[in-house]
Amino acid sequence: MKRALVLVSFLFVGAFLLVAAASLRPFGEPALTAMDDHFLANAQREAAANNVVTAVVFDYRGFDTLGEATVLFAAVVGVLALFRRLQEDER
Amino acid sequence: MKSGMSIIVRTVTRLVYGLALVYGFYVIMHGHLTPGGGFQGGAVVASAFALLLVAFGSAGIKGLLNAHLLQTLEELGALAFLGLGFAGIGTAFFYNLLANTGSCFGATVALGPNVGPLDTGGILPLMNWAVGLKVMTGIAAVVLAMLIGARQEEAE
Amino acid sequence: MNGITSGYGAWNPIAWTLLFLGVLAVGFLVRASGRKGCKRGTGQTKVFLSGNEEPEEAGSLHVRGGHLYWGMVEGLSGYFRRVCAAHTGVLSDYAAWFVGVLGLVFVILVLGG
Amino acid sequence: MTALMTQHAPVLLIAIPLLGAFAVPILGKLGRGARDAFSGLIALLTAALAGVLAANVFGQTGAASLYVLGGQGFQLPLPSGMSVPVRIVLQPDGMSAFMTLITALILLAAVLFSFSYWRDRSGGTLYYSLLFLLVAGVFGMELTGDLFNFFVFLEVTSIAACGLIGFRVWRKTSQEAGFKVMALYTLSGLFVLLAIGLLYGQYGGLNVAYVANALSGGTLDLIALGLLLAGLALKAGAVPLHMWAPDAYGEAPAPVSAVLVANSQASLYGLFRVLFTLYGPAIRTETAGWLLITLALLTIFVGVTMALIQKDIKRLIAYGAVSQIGYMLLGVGVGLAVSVAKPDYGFVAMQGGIFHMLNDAACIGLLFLCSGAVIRAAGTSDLDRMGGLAHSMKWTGALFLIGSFALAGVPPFNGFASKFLIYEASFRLSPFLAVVAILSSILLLAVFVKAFQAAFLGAKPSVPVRRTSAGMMIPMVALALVVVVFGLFPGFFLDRIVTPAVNALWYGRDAYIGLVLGGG
Amino acid sequence: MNLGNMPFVAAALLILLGIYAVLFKRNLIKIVLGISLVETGVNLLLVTLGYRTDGIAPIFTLAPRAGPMVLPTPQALTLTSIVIGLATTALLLSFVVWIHRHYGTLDVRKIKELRG
Repeated sequence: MKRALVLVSFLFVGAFLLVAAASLRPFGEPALTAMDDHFLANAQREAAANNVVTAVVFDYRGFDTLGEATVLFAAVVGVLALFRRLQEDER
Repeated sequence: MKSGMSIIVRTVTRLVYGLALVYGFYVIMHGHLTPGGGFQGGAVVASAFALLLVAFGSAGIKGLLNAHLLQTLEELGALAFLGLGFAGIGTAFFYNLLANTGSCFGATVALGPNVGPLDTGGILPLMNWAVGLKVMTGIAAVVLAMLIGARQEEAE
Repeated sequence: MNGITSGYGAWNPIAWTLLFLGVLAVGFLVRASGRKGCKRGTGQTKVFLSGNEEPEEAGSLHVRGGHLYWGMVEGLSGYFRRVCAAHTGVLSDYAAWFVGVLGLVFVILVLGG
Repeated sequence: MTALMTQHAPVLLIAIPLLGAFAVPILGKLGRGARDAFSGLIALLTAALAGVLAANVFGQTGAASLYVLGGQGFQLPLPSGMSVPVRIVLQPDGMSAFMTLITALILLAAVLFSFSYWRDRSGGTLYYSLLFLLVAGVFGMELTGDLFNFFVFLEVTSIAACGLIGFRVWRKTSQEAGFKVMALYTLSGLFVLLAIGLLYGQYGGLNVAYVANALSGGTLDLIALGLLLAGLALKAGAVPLHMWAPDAYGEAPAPVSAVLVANSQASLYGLFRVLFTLYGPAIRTETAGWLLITLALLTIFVGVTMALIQKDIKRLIAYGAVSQIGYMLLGVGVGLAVSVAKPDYGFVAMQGGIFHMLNDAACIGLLFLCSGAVIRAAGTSDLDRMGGLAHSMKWTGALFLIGSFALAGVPPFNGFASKFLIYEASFRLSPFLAVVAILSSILLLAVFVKAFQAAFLGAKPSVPVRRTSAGMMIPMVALALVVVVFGLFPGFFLDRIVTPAVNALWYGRDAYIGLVLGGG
Repeated sequence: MNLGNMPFVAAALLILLGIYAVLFKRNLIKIVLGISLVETGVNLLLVTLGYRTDGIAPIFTLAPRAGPMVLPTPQALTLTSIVIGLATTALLLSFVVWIHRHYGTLDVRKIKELRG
C-alpha cells in the first residue's frame, strides 16, 4: 500500500520533470545568450586567457570557485574528522 | 585485502605513476590555455596517488604520504587561493590585478585563435596552481583516510 | 518607544511588568495580613495528600519526565500513534515524503498559480 | 582600515570566517591556547563586520547595497553598454543584514561555549574549522545576489553541518543521523540546482535581479519554483519534511545545534527571497501564500505534539525548534497571501514572522547551550534518568526557565512580542490560524515545563554532578540578556532593524532589481 | 513537445533513475549511487543547456576555425557541481563505513535507532 503510494507520487514527479525538460527551448538554440557572448567576446581582453571556461571559472565567477574549493575543503576536513585518532575515553 | 597487490600491478604502477604525475602537472600549468585547469589536473595527480595506494598498500607508502602532511598542504593551497582573492581587494575582491600589466603572466593575448602563449592569464595560472595543490592533496588525503579506516574495520 | 502596536491591539512590556509587580505586591500584602498564630508540628503544617498518609521517603520521590502528561498522551493516543508511525527512522520513507510533497507542490502551483 | 571594512564588509563577512576555517588547523599545531585565541578573534571580527554591514544598510533604511566581485570597481554591476550582469554580485539589503546579525550572534555564543565544552575532546581544530565553514556558508547564502552562488553556499553549509553532526563518531546514532541528514540535504540541494538550471536555460542569466526582471511566470517557471520551494522547505525543516531535524539537532554537539538553527533560518531566508524578490508578482501570490500557511500550521502543531512525547532532552528542544520555524512561516505566509492588496495587517504579520526569527534564534540557542550543560552534568540525555540538577546548578536552571518561557511566548520575554504580532495579524486573515498558533504556544509551555521538571526538580542526585564552568555560563548569560532586553524593548528593535528588513521584502523588489539593472 | 530537445529529456530520465534508486533500494551504497546519479543527471542538463548548434569548444588556443562557440557558463557551473558531488559522495561513503562498523549491516530498513 505504502509502496504503491510512493510509486504513484514518484511517477507523478517524473511526469512533471519530463514535461519541464520537453518544454524547454529547443536543444542547440539558446534563446538569450548576452552573458555568454560577452564572455566569449571579452575573455581574451579582460582576463587575458585563451580558455574562456577557465576565464569564467576563475575570473568572472571566481567566487563560485572559492565556494567550490571550500566545499572540497569541508569534505576533506569532515572525512579526516570521521577517521581521526580517538582518545581512550571516546572509544 | 593484504597490503599491496601482485608484482604485475606493482610494475605497471611504477611505469604509469610518473607519466600520470607529469600529465597532471601539465594540465594544471596550461589550465588557462587548453582544456583543463586546477581541478582536473589535481584530480589526475590524486589518481596517481590513489594508484600508489592500491598497488603498494597503505603500509608500502608509509612516510611518503601521511595524512597530516597532506592536510597541511591542502590548507596552504586553500589559503593561497583565498589570498589571491584578497590580492585584488584594492579594486574588488577577486579582481584580476595581474592581467595585461606586462608583469608576471601579464602579457596581452591576440584576439581570436592563436597559439596560446603561456605568459598570459594574469592571476589565473596562480589560482590554477593553488587550486591544483589543494585538490591533489585533498583527494589524496581523503583516499588515504578512507583506506586506513577500512583497514581498522577489517582489524576489528 | 518600547511598546509595539499591531494596528489592532498594543503591547507595552514595561507597563505590563509594572502591573505584574503591583499585583505581586498586593498578593504579598494579603498574605502578610493573614493570621500569624500557626502551630508548627501539628496538623496545620502537615502535607495534605487528599487524606492519605505522607510517605516516608517523600524527599526522595521524583516523578520522572516520561510520566508527565500521561493522561493527555493517552487521550490523544490515536493521533500520536499515527504521527509516530510517520516517523519511521528509515531514510527511504523520508525521501518518499520529500518526493510526495514535491508532487503536491507542483500540482498546487501549476494548477493554482 | 575602517574604510576597507565599511566598503568591503559584505565580502569580508564571508572571507574572514573562511580564513579562520583554513588557518585554524595550521594554528592548532601550536597548541590549544593559540587555537582558541584565534577562533575567538575570528568570531569577534565576524561579529564586528556584521555590525558594520548592519550599520551601513540600516543607516539608509534597509535599501540594498551592491558589491560586484572581480569587477573594475565593486559598484559597477553591468559592463559598458550591456543589460546583463556578468559577474557575481553580493546584494545585501535589510533582510540580509538582519539575518547576518542573527548568525553573528549565534556564532559568538557557540564559539565561546565551545572553548570549555570541547576542552577534553579530540579533533578540536577540525571542529572549529567545520564550525567556521558552516558559518561562512550561512553568510554566503544570506548575502549573495546570484542564484548559482546561493546553491554553492547551500552545499557548503550542508557538508560542514553533516561533518559536525557525525563528529562524535563513537556514538552509533550520530553516524546514522549524519548519513540521513547528508542524503536529504544533498537531494534538496540538487533539486535547487535543477531549478536554477531550468531558469538559466530559459533566461540565460544567473543574477537574481536579472532573472526576476525577466520572469514571465510560465509553466516552466512554476515547476522551477516548486523545486526551489520543496528543496528549501526541506532544509528549513518544515513538516512533513522535518524528519531530519530532530536527528540533526539531537545528535550534533550542543553549540553546533544552535548554529544549525541559524542554518535552517538561512534556508528560510532563501525561501522568502525566492518568493518575494525572485518571483513576487510574477505568480499568484495567494496560492503560494496559502501553501506556506498550510505548511506552517502543520509544522507548528506536529512539532509541538511530537516534542510533548520525547524522552531525550535534545530531541525535545529540537522539536520545539521545528515548531518555531512554523511561526515564521505563518507570519510570512500571511504576508505573502495578501501581498498584492498590501493591507496593513499583512505588513504586521511579516514583522512578526521576521522578528520571531531573531527571537527564536536567541531562545533556541540559549536552550541548546543549557541542554549541553545539563547533559554534561547528568551524564545522560535521557529525561527519565536525570533529575535534581537544580540543587547544584541553580543558575543554569534559571537560564533554562527564561529560555523556555521566552520560546513559549510568555510575557514579558521576547517570544511574546513577536508572537503577539503574528497572532493579531493572522487572526485578521482567518481566526483559525490564530487559534492553532495560540494553542500550540500553550502546549509548548507544557513541553518545557516537563523538561524543566524532569531535569532540574526532584531529589538531589546521588552521584556528584559536573558544575557548569564559567566559560560555558558566559554565552548563556549573554543570550539570556538578549532575550530579556528584546522582550522589554521590542518597539525599539522593531523600528530599528525589523521594519527595514520587512520593507526590503515587502516593498523592495523594484529597488532590488533597479539597483542591478539601472532605472527602477 | 518537440523532438528537438531529447537531450534534456534524457537528463530528466537520468535524474528519475537516481530518485528511483534512492526510494526503492535497500543497500546504503546503492542509495549513495542513486544520489550521485541524480547529480549526474543535473550536470548533464546543465551541459546540454550550453550547446549551440555546430559550435566548437570555447577555447581560442589553436582553435580550428573562428566559428560559433558553445556557451562557456554552463561548463563552468558543471565543473563546480561535479566537484561538489565528489565532496558529498566522499562524506556519504565515510558515513557508510562508520554505520557498517556500528550496525554491522547496510540495510537501510535496519538502521532506525532514531525514530519518533
